[in-house]
Amino acid sequence: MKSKTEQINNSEPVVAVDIGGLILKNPVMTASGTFGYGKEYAPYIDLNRLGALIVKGLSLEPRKGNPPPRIMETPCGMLNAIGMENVGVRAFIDEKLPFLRPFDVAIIANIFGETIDEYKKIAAILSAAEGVHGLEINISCPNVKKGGIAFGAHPDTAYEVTGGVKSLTDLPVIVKLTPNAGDIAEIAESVEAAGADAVSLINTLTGMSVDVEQRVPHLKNITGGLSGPAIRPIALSMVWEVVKRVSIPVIGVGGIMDANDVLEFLIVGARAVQIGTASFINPRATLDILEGIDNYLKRHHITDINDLIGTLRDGCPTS
Amino acid sequence: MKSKTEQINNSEPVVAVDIGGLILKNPVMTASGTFGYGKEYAPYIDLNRLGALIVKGLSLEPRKGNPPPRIMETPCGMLNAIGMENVGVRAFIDEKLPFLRPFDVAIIANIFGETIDEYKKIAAILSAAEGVHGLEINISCPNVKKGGIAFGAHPDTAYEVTGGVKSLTDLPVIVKLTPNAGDIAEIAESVEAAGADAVSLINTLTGMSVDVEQRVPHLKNITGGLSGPAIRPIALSMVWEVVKRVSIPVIGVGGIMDANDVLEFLIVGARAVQIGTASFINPRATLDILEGIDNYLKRHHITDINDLIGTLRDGCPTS
Amino acid sequence: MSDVMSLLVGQIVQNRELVPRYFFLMSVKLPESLATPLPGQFVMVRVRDRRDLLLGRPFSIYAFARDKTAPVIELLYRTTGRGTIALSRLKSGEYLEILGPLGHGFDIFPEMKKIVLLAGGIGVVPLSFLASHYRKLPINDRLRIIAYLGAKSADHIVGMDRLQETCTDVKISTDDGSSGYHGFVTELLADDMESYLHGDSVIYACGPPAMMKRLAKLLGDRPISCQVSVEERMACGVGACLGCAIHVKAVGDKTRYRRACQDGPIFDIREIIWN
Amino acid sequence: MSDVMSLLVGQIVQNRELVPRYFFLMSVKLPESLATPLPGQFVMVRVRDRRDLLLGRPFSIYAFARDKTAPVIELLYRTTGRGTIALSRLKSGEYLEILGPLGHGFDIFPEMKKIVLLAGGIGVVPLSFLASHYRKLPINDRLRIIAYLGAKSADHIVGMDRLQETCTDVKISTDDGSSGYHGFVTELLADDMESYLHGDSVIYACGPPAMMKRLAKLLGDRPISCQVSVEERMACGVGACLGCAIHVKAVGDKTRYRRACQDGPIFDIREIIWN
Ligand SMILES: Cc1cc2nc3c(=O)[nH]c(=O)nc-3n(C[C@H](O)[C@H](O)[C@H](O)COP(=O)(O)OP(=O)(O)OC[C@H]3O[C@@H](n4cnc5c(N)ncnc54)[C@H](O)[C@@H]3O)c2cc1C
Ligand SMILES: Cc1cc2nc3c(=O)[nH]c(=O)nc-3n(C[C@H](O)[C@H](O)[C@H](O)COP(=O)(O)OP(=O)(O)OC[C@H]3O[C@@H](n4cnc5c(N)ncnc54)[C@H](O)[C@@H]3O)c2cc1C
Ligand SMILES: Cc1cc2nc3c(=O)[nH]c(=O)nc-3n(C[C@H](O)[C@H](O)[C@H](O)COP(=O)(O)O)c2cc1C
Ligand SMILES: Cc1cc2nc3c(=O)[nH]c(=O)nc-3n(C[C@H](O)[C@H](O)[C@H](O)COP(=O)(O)O)c2cc1C
Ligand code: FES
Ligand code: FES
Repeated sequence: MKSKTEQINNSEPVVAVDIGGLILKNPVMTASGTFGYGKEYAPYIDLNRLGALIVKGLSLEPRKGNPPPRIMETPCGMLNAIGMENVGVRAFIDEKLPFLRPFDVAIIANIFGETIDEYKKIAAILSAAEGVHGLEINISCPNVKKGGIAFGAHPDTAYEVTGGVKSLTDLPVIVKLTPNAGDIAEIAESVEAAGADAVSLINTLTGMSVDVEQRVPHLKNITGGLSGPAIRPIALSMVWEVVKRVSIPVIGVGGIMDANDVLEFLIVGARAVQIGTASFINPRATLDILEGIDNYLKRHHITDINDLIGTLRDGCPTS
Repeated sequence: MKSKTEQINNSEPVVAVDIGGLILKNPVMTASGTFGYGKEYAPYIDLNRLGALIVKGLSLEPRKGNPPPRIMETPCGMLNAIGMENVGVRAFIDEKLPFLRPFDVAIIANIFGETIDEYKKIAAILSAAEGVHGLEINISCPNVKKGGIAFGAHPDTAYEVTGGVKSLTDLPVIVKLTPNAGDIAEIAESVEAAGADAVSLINTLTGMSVDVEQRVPHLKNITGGLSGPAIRPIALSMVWEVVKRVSIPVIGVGGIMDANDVLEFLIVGARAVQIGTASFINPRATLDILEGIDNYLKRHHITDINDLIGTLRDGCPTS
Repeated sequence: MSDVMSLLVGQIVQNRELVPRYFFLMSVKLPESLATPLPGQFVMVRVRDRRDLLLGRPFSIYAFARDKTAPVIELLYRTTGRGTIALSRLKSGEYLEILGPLGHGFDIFPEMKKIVLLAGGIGVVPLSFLASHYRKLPINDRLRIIAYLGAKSADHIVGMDRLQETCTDVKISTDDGSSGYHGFVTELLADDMESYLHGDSVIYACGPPAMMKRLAKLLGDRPISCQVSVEERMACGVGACLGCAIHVKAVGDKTRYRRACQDGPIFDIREIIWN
Repeated sequence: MSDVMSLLVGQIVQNRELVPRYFFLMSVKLPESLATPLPGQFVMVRVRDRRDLLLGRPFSIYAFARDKTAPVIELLYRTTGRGTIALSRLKSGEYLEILGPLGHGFDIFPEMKKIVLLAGGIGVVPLSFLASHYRKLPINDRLRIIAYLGAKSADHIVGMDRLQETCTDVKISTDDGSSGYHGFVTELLADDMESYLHGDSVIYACGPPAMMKRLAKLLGDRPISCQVSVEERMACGVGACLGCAIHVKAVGDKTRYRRACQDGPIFDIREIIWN
């Protein structure tokens, strides 16, 4: 027995996961908007070691973004209202993608539009580009044609965007869900029906903070998106709701700071995770997390991470 | 000029507010479920100094509550799944209310039921009791007749409960809104139309946390309600949304720890606030907050707190 | 207002590592307004300004003294998570927020001749305070205090020194046999049980749930009373949040929940439903 | 892997109150792998284990030395909110998380004869480091460094001692006239402006937005270049989050945002749109 244990301890556990046909080396991705276009963090970590690299959200045309202040710290969290600043999909392909191509890492482009047509155009452009391995559709953005309510707020619009993008690409399509909708699991079911290969959740929660001395919002945009450890319990419970309702892979996002947090998501049923705000605090967060996961798997004699996913037991901790 | 400033500095600012006809000494209430039946905190603070005291949620019959563990700490927050344990409305009147009657403080009973009929019965019983000054309806509870979806999740069920209670009581009725609904402002409009005298928000957000060593949820109930500073930015932005849509008073709840936090809610437009989790951390939190508000009003030469409410300016902080 | 209870600011006098990265002994100086704690009572402890460690952590009182300058309480704690690790890093001179003493203490039976203490690991804390309390009673002369102290292994035994000062006898057991009896501390007690069933003894216990459950089984309905100090997660510590539910027997076949903080943390072992 | 940058753990050597509850001087010992910082560069500083103070706080580097044992950086900071107050409470021996040096430093013009520094309050920090950098250049002999230092009042003047060591002349202004010139520091500079317009001078400035705006107006299109260090809230410090947007002029009439962290924090004053 002892020699077997030792053997397990010495061999590296399998950590590869399958996200709708896209095989990732490991389940740790960077969250869109928190890792720039990849290059910004290249001096800090070996990008080859990531499960996937998701870039800043791309629109059809370049966007200038919101006036500052754009961010504010809150208890165990932060608000941001970047306003979707990005170089636009074409400049991304011409100026940013060449840097990323040599890396042996799955590159996933996060995209958003104001109309379904825009989403489709961006998807088509990216599908024709070499070196993009998947698309993540951000449906938290306001649908200008439907009175500015987010695509992700209603099952029907979420269905339409997903179907529209799927019809134009062969790349695996992840749909990123917003927590600011009523029943997130309902939206998840709807995008699954529309052909989504996976869902990722959660995007930021709408939040606000005020400078009481000057009686002005801390953000010029008044409200912003809340991220960071503060939202982790909410993200985890939403992932738990969604895994019970869909059969496509679910990617957990929200407030993950360390390996322990990742394990919570995996145990609840997430197939992979995204690390957002944590990279700001520690550029090496993703890799530190990978090491932590590895230690855990070895300590628990789990030889394949897929055997851990969705293994939440009933009952309560015994101490 | 100087003498006038001094005069203002020396006289006590007016802090009384009007919540649907109920005049509160000051805008600081205790949040339901976080202050017991009042007696628990009587050794720590002079209850007479509170704006209002909202007691633990009451049901028609006594409720045993959930099995433990019922609580867990999360980053800058806590999860609870008390399971609505309470003595029941009749025992409240017989055993708890007599202790509270001698105090010169507005007593508000928080109530919940599984059917509209239950809400109405509780409201009728409390309205006949001496010493209850207002009702707060918790509509976050599952409606057993409609498949267990919370009354507060849909404008129509929220309307029905509110209307039902209003038809049976002359007491001011506050409807407490849940953040786990899609569009909280829509629900607010609906309960306003049904005759609510005020709305309070937010109740806790659904959250979860997992013990990764044992792979079990930290709460026996699996999910629980998230409260504490972590949720403050979310609560504040929801209050901001709601004040723009209704004309009845809005009561801000969620993550308030100190006077600064209260001022954020007032400036955004809340007429009053409720202090929840903060009382656990410091039993005197409500009174410390009152002192902080007083200092602020004096420092800013505001003679009546009502002149501060809803005075958020556009623009951004200058430094 | 001096009889109104409130959150106190305590200053750390000493915070010493007893067993490396495991057990720590802390003494905290508190304001005069601190009520004199009874054995079995606890305090909620918070690190100042740490909003991330939101809730107070409950700790039994290990010792209390009202020295010339101010009241001082001692805590003996084990580092298990973020809160206790943060505590263990604090240095003397730093400040804590302390609420308490809270809950009910152990019932004291001055008519008894033998006081039996059963401690599992860190469970020694309230029992050690209790032993010194009994020693200060006028009945001291005829009082035998016998302590049974269980630990994982020899290097995890904590609280021995004090017990040896106050107890007539201290018996040790370790799970791995590295010191004293090899096995569970309840088995050690079981061997002596007969001698405590003559109406002149009372048992006080504190330890992990598994130990408590064994003890409950061992006692059954033998004629001896037994009080235990229980642990459950707490938010308020004062009975308001209902977070710290303990499953107990009620009238007839019924069961109900009681609050570990306000209705406890001391209960009759036979009241509790161990699961 | 030694040329890979990473989050460093620094140990506080000293954390001294210069002006009570207002200005603090901290020196931090860092690992050998710290890249040599340039004047104008900054670091993101975090208190370890403080999840409530989630984001790093940006601070300009005040001084740098690579002593026998390890590199040491000095920070000079003002307590304004939760983060800086938490920093001010740390004692020597405690640990910090430090990311940096980040951003671009000031451009150095070795051909210039007069280096003009305009500092408002805590804005002295990067300028003081810059002055000592210029003094170490071989051109030192013919170099005049003139510092204009503005503060609220005499007791809020900070950084004087170092400037007096490195500068040819240090001119003071206070808003209340309690020391030096009575008025804004930009007015003090305005009086001397003519003497700097002969192509042999460069202005470096750092201070509150109001000062910067006045300076921009004062300079207009006079023939002198001016570099400023700007402040904006930051999350990542490395150019990834786009949180630290600075409004700048772009081609034609257009404007755009640049990142204070990665594209700055040093900018040409004429590039920035002050509002
Ligand atoms: C009445 C009482 C007396 C106690 N006396 C002592 C003592 O004298 N010495 C000692 O070392 N420990 C004692 N404990 C246990 C101590 O409270 C926990 O070890 C401590 O709260 C763990 O905090 P943490 O942040 O390190 O752990 P984490 O697991 O990170 O804490 C997370 C949350 O769970 C709670 N929690 C975790 N474990 C326990 C536990 N066993 N009991 C209650 N809450 C828990 C914490 O308070 C916190 O809210 C006592 C508990 C109770 C209820
Ligand atoms: C490049 C750069 C260099 C700086 N150098 C120095 C220096 O040498 N000495 C010094 O005292 N200060 C310096 N500052 C300002 C310093 O970063 C802030 O005073 C500090 O972040 C305030 O943190 P806080 O938690 O005390 O304040 P809070 O107001 O509680 O902070 C809340 C949030 O706002 C941010 N914030 C608040 N004020 C500022 C500000 N003025 N600039 C940027 N972010 C802010 C904080 O980082 C935090 O994320 C510099 C800022 C920048 C951008
Ligand atoms: C500064 C910032 C920018 C973001 N930009 C995007 C974006 O462009 N597209 C997107 O889908 N999500 C964006 N997000 C959301 C994150 O990808 C992630 O869903 C969220 O931050 C929650 O994860 P975290 O708590 O780990 O940060 C952004 C988040 C932050 C903090
Ligand atoms: C332990 C606990 C019990 C609660 N019980 C109730 C309740 O019975 N009825 C209710 O309407 N809200 C209840 N709440 C919600 C609070 O009243 C409040 O809305 C929420 O905690 C957010 O405020 P906070 O962040 O200040 O705690 C409870 C909250 C907690 C933490
Ligand atoms: S801890 Fe709140 S009731 Fe016991
Ligand atoms: S701070 Fe993140 S881009 Fe500048």
